[in-house]
Amino acid sequence: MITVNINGVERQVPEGTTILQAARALDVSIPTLCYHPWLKPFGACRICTVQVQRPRGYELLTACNTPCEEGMVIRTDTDNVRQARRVVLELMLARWPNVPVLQQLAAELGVEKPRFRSEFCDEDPEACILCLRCVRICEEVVGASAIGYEDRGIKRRVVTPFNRESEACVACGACAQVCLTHHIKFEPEDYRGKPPEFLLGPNTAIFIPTPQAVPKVPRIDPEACIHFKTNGCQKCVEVCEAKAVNHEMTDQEIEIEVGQILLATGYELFDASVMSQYGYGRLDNVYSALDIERMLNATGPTGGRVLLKNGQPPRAVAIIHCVGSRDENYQRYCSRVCCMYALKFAHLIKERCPEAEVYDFYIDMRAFGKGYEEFYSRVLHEGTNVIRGKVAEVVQAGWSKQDEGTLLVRCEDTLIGRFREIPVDMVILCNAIVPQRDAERVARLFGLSRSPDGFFLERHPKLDPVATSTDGLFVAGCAQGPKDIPDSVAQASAAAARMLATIAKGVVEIDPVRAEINEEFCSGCRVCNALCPYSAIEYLADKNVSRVNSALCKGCGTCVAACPAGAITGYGFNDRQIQAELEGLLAVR
Amino acid sequence: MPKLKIEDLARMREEARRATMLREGAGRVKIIVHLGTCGIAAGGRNIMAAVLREIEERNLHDVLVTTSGCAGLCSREPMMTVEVLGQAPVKYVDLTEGKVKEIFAEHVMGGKIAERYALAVGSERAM
Amino acid sequence: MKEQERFEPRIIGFLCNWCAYTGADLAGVSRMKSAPNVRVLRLMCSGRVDPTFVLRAFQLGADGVLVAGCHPGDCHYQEGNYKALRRTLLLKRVLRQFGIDERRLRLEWISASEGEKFARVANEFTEEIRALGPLELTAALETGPALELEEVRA
Amino acid sequence: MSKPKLALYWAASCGGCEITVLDIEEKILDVAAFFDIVFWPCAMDFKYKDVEAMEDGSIDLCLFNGAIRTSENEAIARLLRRKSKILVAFGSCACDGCIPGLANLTTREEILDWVYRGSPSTINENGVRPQPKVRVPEGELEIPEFYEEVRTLAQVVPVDYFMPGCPPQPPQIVKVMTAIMTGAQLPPPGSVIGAGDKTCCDECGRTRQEKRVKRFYRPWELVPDPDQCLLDQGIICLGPATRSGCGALCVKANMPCRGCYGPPPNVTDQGAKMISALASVIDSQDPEEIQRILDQIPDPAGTFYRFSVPASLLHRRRSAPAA
Amino acid sequence: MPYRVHCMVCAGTGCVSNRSLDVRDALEKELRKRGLEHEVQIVTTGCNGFCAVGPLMVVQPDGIFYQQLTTKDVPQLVEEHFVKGRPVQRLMYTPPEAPAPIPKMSDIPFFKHQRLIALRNRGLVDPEKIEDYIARDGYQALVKALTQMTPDEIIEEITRAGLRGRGGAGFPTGVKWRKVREARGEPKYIICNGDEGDPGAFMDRSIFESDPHSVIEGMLIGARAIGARYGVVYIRNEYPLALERIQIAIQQAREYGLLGENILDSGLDFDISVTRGAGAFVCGEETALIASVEGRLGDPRARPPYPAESGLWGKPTCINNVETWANVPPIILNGWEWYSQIGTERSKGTKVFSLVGKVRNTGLVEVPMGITLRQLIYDIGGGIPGDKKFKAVQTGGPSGGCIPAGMMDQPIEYVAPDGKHEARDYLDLPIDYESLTEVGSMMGSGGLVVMDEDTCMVDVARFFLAFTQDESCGACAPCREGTKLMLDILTRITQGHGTMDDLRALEEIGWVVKQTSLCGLGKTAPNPVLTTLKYFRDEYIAHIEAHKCPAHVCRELNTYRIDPVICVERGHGCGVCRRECPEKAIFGEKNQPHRIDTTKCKKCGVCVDVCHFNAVIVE
Repeated sequence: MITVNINGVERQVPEGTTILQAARALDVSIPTLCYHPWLKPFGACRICTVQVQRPRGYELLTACNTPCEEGMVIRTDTDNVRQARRVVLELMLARWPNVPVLQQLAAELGVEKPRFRSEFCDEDPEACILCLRCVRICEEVVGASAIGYEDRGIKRRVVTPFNRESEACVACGACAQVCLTHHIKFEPEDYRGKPPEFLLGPNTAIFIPTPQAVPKVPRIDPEACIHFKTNGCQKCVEVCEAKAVNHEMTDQEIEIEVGQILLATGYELFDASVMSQYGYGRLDNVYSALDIERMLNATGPTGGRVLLKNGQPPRAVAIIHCVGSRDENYQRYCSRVCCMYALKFAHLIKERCPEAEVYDFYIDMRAFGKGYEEFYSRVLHEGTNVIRGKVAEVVQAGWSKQDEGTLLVRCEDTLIGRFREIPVDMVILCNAIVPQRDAERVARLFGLSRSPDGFFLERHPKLDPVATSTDGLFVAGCAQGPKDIPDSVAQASAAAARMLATIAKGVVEIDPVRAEINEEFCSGCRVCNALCPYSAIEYLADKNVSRVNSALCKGCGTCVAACPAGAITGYGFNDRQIQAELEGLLAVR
Repeated sequence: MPKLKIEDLARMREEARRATMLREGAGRVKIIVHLGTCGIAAGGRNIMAAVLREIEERNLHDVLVTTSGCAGLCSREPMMTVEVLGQAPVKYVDLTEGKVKEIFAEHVMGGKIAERYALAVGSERAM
Repeated sequence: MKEQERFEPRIIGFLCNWCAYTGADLAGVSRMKSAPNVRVLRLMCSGRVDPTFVLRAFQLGADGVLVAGCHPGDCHYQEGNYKALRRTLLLKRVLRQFGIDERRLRLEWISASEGEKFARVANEFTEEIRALGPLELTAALETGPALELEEVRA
Repeated sequence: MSKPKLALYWAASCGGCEITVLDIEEKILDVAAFFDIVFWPCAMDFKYKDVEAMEDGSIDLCLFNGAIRTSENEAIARLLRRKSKILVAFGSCACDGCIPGLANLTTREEILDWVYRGSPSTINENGVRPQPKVRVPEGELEIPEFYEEVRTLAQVVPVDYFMPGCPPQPPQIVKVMTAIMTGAQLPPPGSVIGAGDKTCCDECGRTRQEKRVKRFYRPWELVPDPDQCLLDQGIICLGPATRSGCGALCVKANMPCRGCYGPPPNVTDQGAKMISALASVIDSQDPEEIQRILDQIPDPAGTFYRFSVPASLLHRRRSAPAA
Repeated sequence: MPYRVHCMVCAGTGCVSNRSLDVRDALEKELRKRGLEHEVQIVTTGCNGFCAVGPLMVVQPDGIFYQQLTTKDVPQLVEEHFVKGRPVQRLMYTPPEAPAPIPKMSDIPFFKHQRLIALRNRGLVDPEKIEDYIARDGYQALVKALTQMTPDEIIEEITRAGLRGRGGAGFPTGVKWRKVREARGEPKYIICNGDEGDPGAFMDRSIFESDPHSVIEGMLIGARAIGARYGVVYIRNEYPLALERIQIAIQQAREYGLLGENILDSGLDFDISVTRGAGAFVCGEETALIASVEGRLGDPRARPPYPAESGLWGKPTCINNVETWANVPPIILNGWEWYSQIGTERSKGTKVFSLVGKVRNTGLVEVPMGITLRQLIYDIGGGIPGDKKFKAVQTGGPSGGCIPAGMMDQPIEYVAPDGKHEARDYLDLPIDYESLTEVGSMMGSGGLVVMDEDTCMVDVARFFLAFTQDESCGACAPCREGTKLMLDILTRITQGHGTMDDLRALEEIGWVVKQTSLCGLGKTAPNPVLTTLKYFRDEYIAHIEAHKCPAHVCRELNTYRIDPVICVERGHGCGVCRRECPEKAIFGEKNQPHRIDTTKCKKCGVCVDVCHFNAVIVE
């Protein structure tokens, strides 16, 4: 500890404390501009000048970055100090007269009218006063070092390299946050890399996904969080009282032993951008069904309002059915659910934008469920125009006479037998439901085969739709094929019932046809190990024999035939039985 | 160049000094060969060459050799003046390369003036 | 060659329970006409067919052996039929070295719905074996059977 | 009390089994002491008529090695059967037919043609061939008849015990002889003695992985890893389908097992079982690729039935092989 | 054949630019022509200092000094001097007032009053040959330091000798070495600061050019004393010849094993790398220099921590000026007593000055401390050309100050012993303004610009402030904004729009910039303005109130008039000025007195230049 004297008050401070910290501990006020608690002191503005007594006179030093020395005598209220701060401030005001933070400081220090006016005077109230806090936070805390200086002396400016958008910038907004004069602004208009169909706006690095998220707790997005990029920041850790933020947590793989498995892995939406004629991902205001679900959602980015990209409500909306479904070159099957949610969209858009015109392009309206047909006729009465015809393409209106920004939906109206071209502001595509991208890997994992359309194969399409050929493995919902919510719920409860039935019974019956290895004759040659598709044969290294796990063995007998030592007997079809059958069959001429 | 030891440095210093000592004007004996027009005509150049050869053979480094214009006695050219530091300069006349060898041995090295060839002693001071 | 002395080949058919056997059953149920020469032996999978059975069949007097399993990829046990394919291909090469015409052993993929195919294969195979004539493996050892202990002792 | 009588005979075989009896080194002295060797033509000059002179069943133990190729073999086999209480098929030739048995893959005609005409080193313009009976000035000569096929001992006379191996290993012989000499309880007639119930893999110390073979190698094509199972490395080893007993001698010398100890207990046809096992572990589902892999086995019958053609289900080749 | 004559041809930048190398080539050709190439050796040396009369040559051993040589003089020179042995009078130096030329170099006043320590080998060694340096006791000081002295003894020697930094601050070198030696952290670095950003200063450059090895030997001794492992020579990229010479010297030192591992088997491992300055004046400041060497932006940073504790790469670093390092070997070789006899009680040894401006013998001089300006300007400098009246001298470049003629007899030495400028209270600012220079202390980095009556002090102040303002790094507000505002004020004054408040403003801003700036540049930038305000306040007032520039330098304040008498009598109204005047502001006929219309006159001064008869009068 070292002792210092500030304005006559003796004070013990630990080694290395700066004069500013010591003063603040004694609540002696020292004005600062470029100082910021998060940042290393730099000494750019010199406003925090104080007077330190020297053996032969005094010296004016900046309080923010001068460490206290033993027996240092510091004065913060002498004429020199006031004069120095006033003139420094006048120098800055000469250059940036209208910056509020300077004007406010001027009032404090008693500078009425700035006497000078610099040739480089900048009247902008939000001018950059070169306090360099932004450059320092970007380097010291964020670690991205995306901004720096250009030129020197009076011409020095804070810029990104070559004044172009810097790749290093992780759009964390730290610079905007510490900027004294709000010279740096942070408009979240250019989001970074969020899939369009889920979020229409950027999210901060740590956020609650949606108000109805379960569990409703904030989550860190590793792509946006700058800690993962630069090992810096961690401000959230500091401010969280519950100390609940931990950047080291990663996904954990938990192994649970179960008796039965229900595969309800759901579906994926067909990527409509492949059908370039509809312009998804290329033209503005062409959305997929899920984008619209988000938009219509009250907690969505637009708060439920149907808006175009430019923020205006649409005047005319086109809903196109069977995008990728019932189509030779994409999915041949019907996705079953699109017709009904298309009608739902039509109804909701009519409700939210009464004056908007809604066009619904369908091939066959499939309103098959309970109360569906009634809903369809209600939507018709609400004035939705339904056009029976597969849409050929969606083009930007700008190329033809109508004004810029509207889209033209071209299709063949089969009911009136004429080609039609309808101008709309927004197009909604009802994408097909396709199997999950990893369905192949999951199927192989569970030894499950897949039907030609890629969904999981049920044991029997009519008689046993929720079970699979493997006992104890069940499938429900869209993973087994496109279906809407009522059907999915029905299947789920069926599968659950089936599983509960087995659990209730407590015992699993397996039919007698099994293979078994006689360990007396088996020499552990392991020929059989690789053969079993159900990996029911395991090798016991210590006893140098293989053993069949009777629960998994289906009794196909492949290993029985293959065992070179004849050590495996296949109950029900063992060698002696078959030999006897052969003798029987061939006894008669 | 091998890494230097301290002894090497001292040895190099000696060698180098020999070459550059001349620059500081330090020297024990000063020889002036008179190369006025008449001197040159009388073969002063050979005398100069002879003197320089002598210095080279004896590897001397404290003998200053310089030239001067006509010493005025054209008839007795080629002439040279030998002045040992602190002694009166001696002018030698009607020189030949042989005489130069002798003068060098007796006067420059031996310190004794070779009267038989000398014309005058102390006529002008050069050092 | 008159009707009754005509050579009636004896063919053993190893059929897999899930596809070939069901197919054969379907052929029967659908009243399809197929040669009776194929004497069917049901196994859980074509993978269960052990080359020993085939040789045993020939040794016991069979003139031809048919192995029928599910189409590749359809096997109820995933890969059983592939094993049958590999064993048959290797066994054919050994039969050739033993002087037995490899066409006497035939491997076919018949799915549960291909009753018609089973019938066709059965007829075709019977005619083919008939052309090849009897195998007569069972003829006694060239130099007579082994003596019984008692005969020796007597 | 007279010493039990021991007879050894050497039919169609290489004689290795005769020598292996001596390989039990000093133990032969105990045998000689225990037994009265009454018939051992390979060792000393015994005559057939000596045996004929003996009473039936007077020989207590007869070790008969070699397959039955000629009429002489058959005659002596029947004779010794009649004269011996215990007849042992000693060695692979007697048990399964062994290397001489490979002749069953050709016909008698082809053999004689090749030997007396076809082989490049033979000059026999007028195609002279040996005949069972021939008249010569001194009188009529008779040589044994060369049968159409090779048969194992058990296919000619009933056999009490089988000792497989080519040749049977000295430690096994010692075990058997000691059992007999000490009057231990012998297993039921017809069973295999001098060998284990497991397969060669049981005695082989190499580590074995799950078998997935992409191609087969001939032993000379690569230097196999001494610690890895040879079949894993793509070399055809009949160990899995061969009875244990020899201590996996060949595999310990880094060469694949060829199946000389005959089929393991539950296997009737050693070759068929190996075909089934080997075909199953080929790692391919495409017929063309499978054919390409199988082409890497130049002589399947010879490889899988090297020691057991006569004992196999097909026993011998019937007619000329299909074109 | 041993050489009997050595021609020491000066190859400093000054002479080289005057084509001294062409003279050397001509000399070589001529000697070969005359068959004298084995008798006469030509040696190219570093700068001798007397740049005003370059290209120059000294013929040894006679010591004859030839100057302003041209290739045309060479044949005559060879013929006369080398063949006939008769020095050529015409080519010798004849001081302005002296009757006859002075043949011997040592008799020339420019050289006579000098005392060479840092420049001891200039003109006597070929800088590109290490053997020449070794011949003149080169590296003997290193041998003594390595074998007979411990590091502490070396530091003690330097401290007792009273050697102080020659960079301008004058910090006692011994104290600095002690601090770096005791600081924790390995490896330690020593840096030779050859940035020399002051305009008109070229002391360091000529030390590099004439005797680079003395710097290397100095750094080696410093490394031994401090325990430094690496050395960095930071040299301006604008000194190509000096850069080349120091690199050759370092390479030769490495080849001779004087740099690298286990030097002279003493266990000392030390090597020197060269870093080139990118031309920023601020990089002369030690922390900015370190940033530049580390490849970062050359901005200074707050101190503490001082480089002695955490300098290059965060390790203890000792930064000294080129001249400081060059002084170390002689001190070690001859001992501290010898050194402390030279100079004054507070400033020991000698100082190299670059004498420029309105003085006859411009060049580089090394004089003992305590010499007075009068001796410097008149005895050595040869007085003011055109016998103009001496007005003032500017020392220390943009960080130094202007010393009026009145203080000509004060001895030149360092400022107050603790090396810190004495800070004066703001209150007594206008009256007693001794804050800058205490009486008798006028030392700066070594640039000495002599100014005569024709120099306008306001313009000089503006020139230096413009320099520092442009070179300011712009990181801290006072220096960035203050220097700009002061420059604007000064520019206004030189254009005649200044007010008396401006003077007050200059002093106030100047004081704040000096007190609160982050680094040395800012702290010293106002000095030229503040000293001119102090000693030449009247000139400022003349500019403001009388709108007149006494020295007629500030053009806007001049009024141009043609003297009718001279114009007609001597010039016969020739009308040259009328034709040349770009603004067509001059009227008159042949043989008639011409007149300038002051409304149109843009005061460009062309008429003054073109009039052969000096008829145009500037008030």
